[in-house]
Amino acid sequence: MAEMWINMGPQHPMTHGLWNLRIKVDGETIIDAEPEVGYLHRGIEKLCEGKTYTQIIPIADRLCYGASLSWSHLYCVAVEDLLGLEVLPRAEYIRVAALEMQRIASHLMWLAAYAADLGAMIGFIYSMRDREVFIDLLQALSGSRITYNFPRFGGVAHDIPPNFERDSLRACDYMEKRLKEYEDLYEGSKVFMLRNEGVGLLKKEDAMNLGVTGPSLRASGVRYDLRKDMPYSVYQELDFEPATHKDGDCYARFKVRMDEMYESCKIIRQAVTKMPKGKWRTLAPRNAPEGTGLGRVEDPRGEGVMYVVGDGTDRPYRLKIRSPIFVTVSAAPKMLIGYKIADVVAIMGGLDMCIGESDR
Amino acid sequence: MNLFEFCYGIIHWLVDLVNHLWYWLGDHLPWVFGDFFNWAGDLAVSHGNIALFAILAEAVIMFVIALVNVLNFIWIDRKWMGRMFDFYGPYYVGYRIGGWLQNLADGIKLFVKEIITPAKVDKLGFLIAPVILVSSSVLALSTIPFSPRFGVFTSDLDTGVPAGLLIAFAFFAIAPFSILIAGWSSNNKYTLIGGMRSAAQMMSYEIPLLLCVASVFLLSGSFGFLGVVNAQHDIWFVIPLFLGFIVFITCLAAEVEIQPFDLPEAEAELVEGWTTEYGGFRFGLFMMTSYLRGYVGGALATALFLGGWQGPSIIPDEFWFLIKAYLVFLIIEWMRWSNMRIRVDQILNIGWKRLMPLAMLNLLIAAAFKTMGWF
Amino acid sequence: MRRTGAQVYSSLIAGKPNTVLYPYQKLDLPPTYRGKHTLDFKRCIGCSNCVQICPNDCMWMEKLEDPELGKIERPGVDLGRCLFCGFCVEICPTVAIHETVEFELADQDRSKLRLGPKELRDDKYADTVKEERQKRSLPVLDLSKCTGCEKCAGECPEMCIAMMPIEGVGKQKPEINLSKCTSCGKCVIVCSEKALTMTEVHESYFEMPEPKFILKNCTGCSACAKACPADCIYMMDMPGTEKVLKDGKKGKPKKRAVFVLEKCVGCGKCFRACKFESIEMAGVKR
Amino acid sequence: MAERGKSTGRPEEGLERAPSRIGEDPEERVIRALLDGFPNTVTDFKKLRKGVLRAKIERRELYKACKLLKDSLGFEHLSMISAVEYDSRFELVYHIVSYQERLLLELVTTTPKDDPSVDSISSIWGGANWQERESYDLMGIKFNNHPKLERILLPKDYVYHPLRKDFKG
Repeated sequence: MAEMWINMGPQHPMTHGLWNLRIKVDGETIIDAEPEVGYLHRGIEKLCEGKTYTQIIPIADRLCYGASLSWSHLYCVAVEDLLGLEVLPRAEYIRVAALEMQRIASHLMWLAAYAADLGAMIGFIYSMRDREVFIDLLQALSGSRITYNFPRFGGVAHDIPPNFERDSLRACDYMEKRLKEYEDLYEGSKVFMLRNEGVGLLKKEDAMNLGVTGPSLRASGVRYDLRKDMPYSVYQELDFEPATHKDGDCYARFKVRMDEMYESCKIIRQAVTKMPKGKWRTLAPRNAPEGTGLGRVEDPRGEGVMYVVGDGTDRPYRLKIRSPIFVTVSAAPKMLIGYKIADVVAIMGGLDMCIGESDR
Repeated sequence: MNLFEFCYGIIHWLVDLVNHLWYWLGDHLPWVFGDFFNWAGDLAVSHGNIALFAILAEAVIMFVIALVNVLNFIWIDRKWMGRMFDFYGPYYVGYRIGGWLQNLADGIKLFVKEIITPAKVDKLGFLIAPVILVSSSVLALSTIPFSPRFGVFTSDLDTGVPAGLLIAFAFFAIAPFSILIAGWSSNNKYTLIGGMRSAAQMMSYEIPLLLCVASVFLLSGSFGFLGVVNAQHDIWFVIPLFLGFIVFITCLAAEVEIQPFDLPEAEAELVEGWTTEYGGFRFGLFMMTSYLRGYVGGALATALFLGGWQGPSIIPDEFWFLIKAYLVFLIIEWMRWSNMRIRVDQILNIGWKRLMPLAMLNLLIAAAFKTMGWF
Repeated sequence: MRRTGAQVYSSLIAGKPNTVLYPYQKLDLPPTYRGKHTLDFKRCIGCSNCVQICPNDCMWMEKLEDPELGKIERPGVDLGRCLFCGFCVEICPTVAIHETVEFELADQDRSKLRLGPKELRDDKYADTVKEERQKRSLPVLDLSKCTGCEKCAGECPEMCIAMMPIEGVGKQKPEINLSKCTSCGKCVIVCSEKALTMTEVHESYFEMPEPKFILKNCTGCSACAKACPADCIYMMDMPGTEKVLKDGKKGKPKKRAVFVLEKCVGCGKCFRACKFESIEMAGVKR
Repeated sequence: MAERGKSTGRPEEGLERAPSRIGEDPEERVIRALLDGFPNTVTDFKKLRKGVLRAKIERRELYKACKLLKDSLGFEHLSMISAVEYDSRFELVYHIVSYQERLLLELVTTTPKDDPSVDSISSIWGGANWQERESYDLMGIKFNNHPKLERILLPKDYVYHPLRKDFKG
């Protein structure tokens, strides 16, 4: 077969959103690739310049449908840095518990999409079902299913509901049991291993150079987790290990995310049992001083950074959002070239694409 | 009494009813066309004519049964999937019969959709590909009898289509041709890749499939359904040829293009593969055909390895045959819903490097059994 | 192998469908769920804080004539644009607006999603909700009754009441530092004019802009006092500013607005009502 | 499978952190190295909190400074490039991270409004490529020697740079 360019996207089952991957194939082998993003650009950075600081929290939720809590939390971290506001200790623990629940929910959604990409409908259904457990917990906590609007400057919106500790401990036990079953389901499947091992290799140097962050970076053998290495919130008081793997292929990325879910269960357990008593919300200032604030957290997809410039009014002068997926996608050609068309879904699925945050 | 005799009797009775008119006309209008009416009546009642119409009636009956079976298959597939995935499956349409009418509703929906022919397709190929696919599958169906009495026969002593299994496999193997036509004529890169993959895959899986069938032929000494099934009177071939059965089921899954081997329509990377450009009822035909082929495959596996219609006579033979075919289908579906899709180079590796030697080994085992004189 | 067997058993034989048969089985929603809004007309003071905080501009104020409450202003919600963020509930100073667990709001007609205040009205709902925001009893000043006698300031054990002179009027008014107040109620008991009353006030999490009064621009038109939803602006005579009329008699003295900022909800209505730029509010749009 | 199950959450062999190349106090070392290399152009050094530094640099020395940071100071990761518009200048803020030392350096450079251009650093950090394209797209800052300076989020034929303050709707 002759060489040809194929547009995978903007409407394609592989894309999980609205972006376009142009690949040049020779037969079934990829010889060139070129991602194109921007189909979902909503101008959130410009939009935020016209809203007050409080009003941006629900908008920051809309950055990513899979992990909205991480983004509103990131925004609150950035603005707290700008305001110089201390967060209440109880609120920090509630935040950490909620964030890790969000991380598990996000990873389960990734697992669902990944399984569906590889053709296993059963993985999709099982993961989405188990995600529901954590979505229900977050719904009881914040009052909404997907876009929580939960963190506030210096605290959180609500106290934990009654029985929350019991329910979250139960959910963690259930999740660990289910994770073992997933490992049986995926790693016990010869087909899964055939599709994943040695596919989409990303070397350590390339991963660091191309700005790949989060689970994909840790799968390439770099042990760097912002929760551990630049702790923000109360992560330094909790006991956990960032998951790493040295291979840098699709299986490593899968494994890192699975291990992260175990670690998240551990963190949730510690957070809900160690939670101190006290207030969970304070009066937040209306106007921010002149200056800059930087928030930098470990999003489920990588390193999320927000940079807020305040000018003394109640609206931010400039809000810059660093999306981990936006940078990770630019490294896609490095992973794709040399593999087959069928590997595109495994490689791009393994990166956990979320176009809402990438295009902003 | 077999199905032919039954149809023959009914046609004969109908012809007799009508012939009263011809002979009455011949009696009362002798001066105009008397001879002609008498001749027409004699022709209608002749053996050849009635036999022809009886065979047509048989074909219609078998076709209707097959279509009802396809509806059943889709329903079973969905319910089975729901059982495995812990949800209900079809539920509301036909609530009292377990959602069975959902497939009919889907069919009606597909039927009333607009039939779109994209502007830049090759019109002839685009139109003819579904026709070839459906007709070849239905023809393969016509050769399969449900019991020694229920099938498409040509006389009351007949044993079905001569060398029926060979013909069934011949029709079964036409499909890649039509898929290649569909993929090429749709003028789309995805369909083209899908068609090419389909051709490569079917070509490489046809050989182990037929080698397994050859081992059965070797043991039974017959090419026809009745001969093969009667040879399994004492022991089903699945026991001596267990290896062959496994290889056969695997190849069947690849032939029918279901989950671990559904590369030609791989949803995630090729959108819908070679069916991407087909919409509405044409897509419905493709979907129905895939289940039809699943049914044919299940029936073939039943006849070849599972003793056909043989079983304790608590229930009629025909139902034994259907139950076994459904079981084979369920096994295939189990593979389908719990497996992932395999890559194109790996599928060819498995076909040529694993299944082919296993099929050869199976043939060797069959030959050994035959040489020992056990069969 | 045993685990696999147990999984096959639990999935295929013992497993129950997880589906919620939605229209027939209802979802189990937590009480914090954010759905359709309700509005308690009696609690609502029409301050329009909810309209200002709304990130999507989906609320508006509507003037109505109520048989019980007279001429009032109440908010309406366009559910077609609503984000269900819940800020309107959180900012409401009198906890009049709530979000219920009702989420089946879809309609064929877009205009039916615009719910005016009358459609939102549900005066009973607010009493059934357990508020998360804590209440405090605080002394609230009615300046029209106050004589400036300093008794309350002397009685307060926390020293949180300070008597501040009102410029141009020649009177004093008590200013209460609410953050230090312990709700002991001694100032209320000691007040002979009953100008101070204990009122339940809900905790607020939002810092609101405060009006800044500029005396030299004030003409005493009392537009701000009429606009204020929380009754915290009082018009007081300024002695010594009377104009001498032609017949030598003294006319009416000039008035000025006096703010009791403890009651202010920061809505900015006075700022918008003032045509003479004698009220400034930072960060509020006109 | 069982062995793989055991490795849950534990770092693999050989992944241990390499010994520090720079010295005892990495922040001091970074400051000294930058000040030694660029004595006149690097100004306003400030330690914001533990592990976070801020410095200002003139734009003509930006490429060399980044080269130094990457090659000899071990800053492997470019986190973010943000462009901020002020009344009289554009500010480009580079957040650069050292994985080994757990340092974050906020490198601020300014360009005048009439000539918004700096040297591209996408040849040093590959991750800068798309971020520079984004800054060009939304803020209109030109990056010299960029391999493919095109619009990335907005359509190719768009003429405005929407994050500038003078852009209205």
